[in-house]
Amino acid sequence: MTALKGLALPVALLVLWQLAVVLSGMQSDTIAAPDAIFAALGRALTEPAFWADTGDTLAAGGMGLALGFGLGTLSGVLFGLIPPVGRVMRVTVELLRPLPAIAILPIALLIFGFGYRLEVAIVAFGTCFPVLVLTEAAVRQIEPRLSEVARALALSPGARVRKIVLPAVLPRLFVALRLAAGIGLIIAITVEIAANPIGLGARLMQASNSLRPADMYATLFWIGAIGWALNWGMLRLQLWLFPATRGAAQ
Amino acid sequence: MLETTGIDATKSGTQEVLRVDGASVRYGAATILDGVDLTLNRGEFVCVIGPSGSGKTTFLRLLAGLVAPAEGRVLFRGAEHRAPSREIAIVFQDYANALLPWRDAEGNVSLALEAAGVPRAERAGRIRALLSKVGLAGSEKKFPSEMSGGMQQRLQIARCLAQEPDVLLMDEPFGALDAMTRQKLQDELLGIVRDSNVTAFFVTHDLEEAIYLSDRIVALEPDPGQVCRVFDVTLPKPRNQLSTREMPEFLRLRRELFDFIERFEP
Amino acid sequence: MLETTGIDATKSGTQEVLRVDGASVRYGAATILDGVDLTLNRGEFVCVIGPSGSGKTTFLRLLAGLVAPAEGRVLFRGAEHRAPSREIAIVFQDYANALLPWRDAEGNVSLALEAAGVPRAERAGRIRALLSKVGLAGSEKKFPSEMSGGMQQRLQIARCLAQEPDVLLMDEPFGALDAMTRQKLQDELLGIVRDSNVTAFFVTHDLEEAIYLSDRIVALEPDPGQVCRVFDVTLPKPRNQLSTREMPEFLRLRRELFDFIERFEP
Amino acid sequence: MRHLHRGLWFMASLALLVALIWGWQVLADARILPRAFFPGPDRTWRALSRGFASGTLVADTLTTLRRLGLGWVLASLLGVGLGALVGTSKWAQDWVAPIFEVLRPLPASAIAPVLLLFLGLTDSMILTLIAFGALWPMLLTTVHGFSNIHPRRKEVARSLGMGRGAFIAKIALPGALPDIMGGLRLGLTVALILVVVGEMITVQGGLGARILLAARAFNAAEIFAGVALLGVIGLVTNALLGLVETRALRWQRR
Amino acid sequence: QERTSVTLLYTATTGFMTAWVAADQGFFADHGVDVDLQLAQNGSIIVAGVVSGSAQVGLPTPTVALQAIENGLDLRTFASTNIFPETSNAGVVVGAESGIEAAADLVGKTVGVPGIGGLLDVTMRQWLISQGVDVGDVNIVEIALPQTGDAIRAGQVDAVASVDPFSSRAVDMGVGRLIGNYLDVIPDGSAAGIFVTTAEWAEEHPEAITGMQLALAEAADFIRENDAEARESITRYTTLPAPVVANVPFPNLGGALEPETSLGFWNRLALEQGLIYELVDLDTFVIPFPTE
Ligand SMILES: Nc1ncnc2c1ncn2[C@@H]1O[C@H](COP(=O)(O)OP(=O)(O)OP(=O)(O)O)[C@@H](O)[C@H]1O
Ligand SMILES: Nc1ncnc2c1ncn2[C@@H]1O[C@H](COP(=O)(O)OP(=O)(O)OP(=O)(O)O)[C@@H](O)[C@H]1O
Ligand SMILES: [Mg+2]
Ligand SMILES: [Mg+2]
Repeated sequence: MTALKGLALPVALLVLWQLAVVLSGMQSDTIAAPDAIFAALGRALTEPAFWADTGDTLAAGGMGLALGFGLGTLSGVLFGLIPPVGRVMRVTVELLRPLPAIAILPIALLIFGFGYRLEVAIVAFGTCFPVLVLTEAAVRQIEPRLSEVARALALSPGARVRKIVLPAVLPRLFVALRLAAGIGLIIAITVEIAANPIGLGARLMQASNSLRPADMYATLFWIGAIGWALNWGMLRLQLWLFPATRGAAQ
Repeated sequence: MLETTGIDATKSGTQEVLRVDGASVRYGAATILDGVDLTLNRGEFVCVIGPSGSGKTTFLRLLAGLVAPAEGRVLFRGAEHRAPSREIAIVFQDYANALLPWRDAEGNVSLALEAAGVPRAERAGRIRALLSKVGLAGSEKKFPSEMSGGMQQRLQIARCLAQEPDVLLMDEPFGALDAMTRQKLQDELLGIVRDSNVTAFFVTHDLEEAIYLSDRIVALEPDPGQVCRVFDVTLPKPRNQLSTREMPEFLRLRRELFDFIERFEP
Repeated sequence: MLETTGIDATKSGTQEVLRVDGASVRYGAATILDGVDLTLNRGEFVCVIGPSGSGKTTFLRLLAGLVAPAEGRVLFRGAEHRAPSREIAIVFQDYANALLPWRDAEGNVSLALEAAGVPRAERAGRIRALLSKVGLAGSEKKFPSEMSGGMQQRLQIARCLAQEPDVLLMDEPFGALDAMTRQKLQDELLGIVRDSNVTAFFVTHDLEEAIYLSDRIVALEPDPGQVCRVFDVTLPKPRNQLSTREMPEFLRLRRELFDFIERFEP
Repeated sequence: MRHLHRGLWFMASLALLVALIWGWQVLADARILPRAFFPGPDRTWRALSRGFASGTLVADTLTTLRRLGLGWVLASLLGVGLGALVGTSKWAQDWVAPIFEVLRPLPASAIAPVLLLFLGLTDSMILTLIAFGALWPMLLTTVHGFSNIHPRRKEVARSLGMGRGAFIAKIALPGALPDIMGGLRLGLTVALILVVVGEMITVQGGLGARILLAARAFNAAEIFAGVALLGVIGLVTNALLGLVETRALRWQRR
Repeated sequence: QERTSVTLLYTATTGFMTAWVAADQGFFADHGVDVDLQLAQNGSIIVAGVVSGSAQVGLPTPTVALQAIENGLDLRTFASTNIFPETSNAGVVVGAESGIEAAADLVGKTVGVPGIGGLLDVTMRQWLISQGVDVGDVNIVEIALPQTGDAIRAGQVDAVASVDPFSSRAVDMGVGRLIGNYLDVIPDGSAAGIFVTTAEWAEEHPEAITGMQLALAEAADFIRENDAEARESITRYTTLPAPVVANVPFPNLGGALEPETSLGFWNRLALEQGLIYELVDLDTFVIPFPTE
């Protein structure tokens, strides 16, 4: 039932779109009607090359995300736990953090060339800093009483991170991961659109360059579907990982 | 083992565990504790009373090493003591925040055992024993959010006992408990202190509780917090909920404490 | 104004405010309260006692309209009552969570006035009066995180009084207070109930407190929670901290309650 | 005392940055980094001062700043507003939230061609791009903040008879503020990225267009100059936001 | 004979068809070079791909390569793809009802180009200058070529410096009209695209370069004789719809580079428009075809 409600609005929009295209009798190199798009998507789904492109984007984006998220959490936890480190790195991080990943593309291209390495590097750069900031904030906001409990029990730094810090920040780390996954996908696709001749972004660009708008929107929809599935999967994971949230209803 | 300020530590005699020397605590510009002195000896039970906001919790945090004195010193076994140690267990006043919401009762007690490096195989048994000691048998799998206030506080006490500390600092630990549970836990606590020769520092606002438990009662005066009187409790041991509370000495002390504290009516 | 179960509400006589009819509360499969009956009349002071985990807090939440009964009904002024109302103020047991940490003391009290639509100009004066009534004059600008436990609880009480409610539901409100502050607030509370004809429902684990305050004491039995006895308190009013507590009737009741509660030793 | 403390840390942090830049210069001088695409700080600085002297860099910076500010404010209002709606309304959660979940992962840069079609090579196209892309962090964190409000506070609101508006304004929003502030910061970062992407797509002035043209001409010093300016813009805007945050979250310090 | 592997970066422009045909028909392989053709998303990244080693050979436009050299990248070129004059429809497309008739009417208007600083852009500017228009009075913006028709219809731009198939399509749709072929300003014989590699790679693989040069010459001959096979290659590499490809006119095929004839015009143009600050030494840049 809930799922149906969720579908209502998107479906209504699609119908409107189809009607608009049909009624205006539009012929264009950049706009296509939903029925043509779904037909194109159906065709693409039977092509091995389409799945290879999907695999490329997911692999490059995934590796970049893993690297960026790993670096981000590690340094975030470190910065949060040992405030002096965070403070000393502050200006450097604040200067590097907002740098648009896409602005370093020209330079990264000269260094890494095309292929996985380029994409992994840029996705890692783009996801690392948001994760760092969120993790550091989450670590700082741990209930101070819990930190005192950890100190009173003289937990080793490792145990402190494993038993107090991580469980306390995990829910927020998950928000960070979901966000970073979204950002990672965006960056991966953007890199592919702008330069890297692999993956779904390149397919999108090729479709647009060779005047196949239906293919272009089909790819766009597919990217949206992937992002959505990613997010959905992570929500499941969260419920499975944190059974302790079940008592929070009271 | 009654009140003594002996500094000399010999095996058989009074053995100094914690000592506060003219310590002051400030938060920003506000002075919360001003020039406090106190010595806690091994196996001794000291209660702290004082009006709300007089600095009892702050005093406890000072002993725990959770706040550093702006002046003076805190010595633990003769050495300056600035960070908490596993030998000193703390029962916090705000129990709700001191428990890990993502661990159930067992898991919360287990935390202390894990910290002490107790092998996994041993833990289960000890956890069960501790939980039943504080009357939580049967609630092993409950998460803090599924427990009543009193149950949460008892869970925190169980975790502190799991630490097998030398010093037990408790901040109004029985504040959320009903009279019966409270009396039962008071006796349980006295037994533990006696058997394992633990030093207990106990914040309470219940005067009768203070008398029943203590070897010594420290009274704090507010604005800024200062030790303004120390009462020695010479009631015989072991104590008994019915007979001890009826002794003339008990009633005398109760009256004395009451008169004392009445001066600070807000 | 003593215990009556009269349903008929006439202006001069006993006037029923809240009524619980055979209500049960469940959390999932667990039955917490089972077939509870109670009637609260206007201006009446009812205390609830019972061992830890017996369902006192749950009972209060039921009266507040915060949980719905799985069976039976709760009536507020004769009408089914399923959602909280501004006329019913609640002092929560976990005061730390019930305050807004981003508002200072003034701001927290102000919240109730804002909700009631009190014009800005009036608020400041009323806030100051309320804060000094609970002994927090001078702490107007402190944030909850800068207050001791007792101060936070008093702040919550001030906010509830600001609501000018018809019914005051309090969950161990004085649990974190020292004896003196506690006695002062007890008298303050009795005065408020008398003057404004408020109905008070008061959860406590302090038997003497229950006797001192009540017109009626409800004792809860655990597993599952049930009203197992009601004690009428016929001590004269106004009450006095010294003389009332020495009356034979007081001592008799105390013994009776104690014997009652002892049955549930965990 | 506390201010002095903070100032010292800031200086230390700045010193670290200077040391890093100096290390870069050393590497560049030693020709360990290829000169053609790794100009040292000296050449970057020269490109910067040349740009400032001619005034074009100032104009581009101001253009980027204006777009960034407008786009970010737009995204914040939308994000926090929609987040509050979804966070407090069962209805919105059922009917509207799913479409957010579908739209969110769409790469903003990929919808740029569609936006171009409807809005042309205009400021409003860049602003819409920013709003669409930077909205999500704020929306997500707001929803998260709202859903993490302690149940006791909801009960307080109910027992005080607060309406939805008062609940949002007095309890939910301030309570979710730490989360929202995090979202605002993140949104600012995303907005900066999208300003650059938008400017690169439209080539309508601004630092993004400048970097793009420099990249096409293989002028590495100018790329670095542009990137350095972007870094400074990010640093300064974030510091301003940080000031607002410490003020707004005063109560959190314990 | 030792074999060399080469990755070759191209964009989907029909001008590059000699390379496609040489690969499809095995001419490269015949000369000991295994060529792997790789599509680049846009022309501006081709040089970067070559410099970073992702590809050994790329097909940029001459102006791009000259700018790269100006900025310290050491490049070599060994062949041209196609040469001017262009056979296909290229031209400034304006709205069908816009009333713009000549270059002078573009003053104060917005003109779209596929890439600012790119070949079409600088040439269009040169055309404007040759028609007596001050370039500063025209607002030049970037648009993607596939949007030629849509952008004009939506009023985003008043004109587009476009090429086929996009310009024909805009005209066929009734959206636009051609007002002149700006590519006319380019002297005949100038290269439209060139085969570029790094100096380092060129020095290490002289025989591979010779091999590719010979293969390209063979491919040009082949295209002149075998129309159908050539169009097949175009369909494969541009992924354009087959009916579109059937109507595409073949470009003027290039091959050997003469420094002054092929690149001299671009060298001076780049200097005049401030893309480079001094003329590039073309004799070092160009590796001539083997003299048989
Ligand atoms: N973080 C803080 N910042 C500023 N003042 C503080 C802070 N913590 C406590 N105080 C102040 O210190 C004084 C003593 O607080 P403390 O918590 O030690 O009192 P207490 O004796 O434990 O009171 P209670 O019995 O109510 O728990 C109070 O006046 C309080 O306002
Ligand atoms: N959210 C919940 N889910 C499951 N069980 C709960 C929940 N909340 C309370 N309980 C259970 O309900 C019972 C009664 O709890 P309640 O908080 O009403 O007790 P109480 O009488 O107020 O105890 P105390 O004096 O310790 O505060 C307890 O056994 C507790 O474990
Ligand atoms: Mg305290
Ligand atoms: Mg309770």
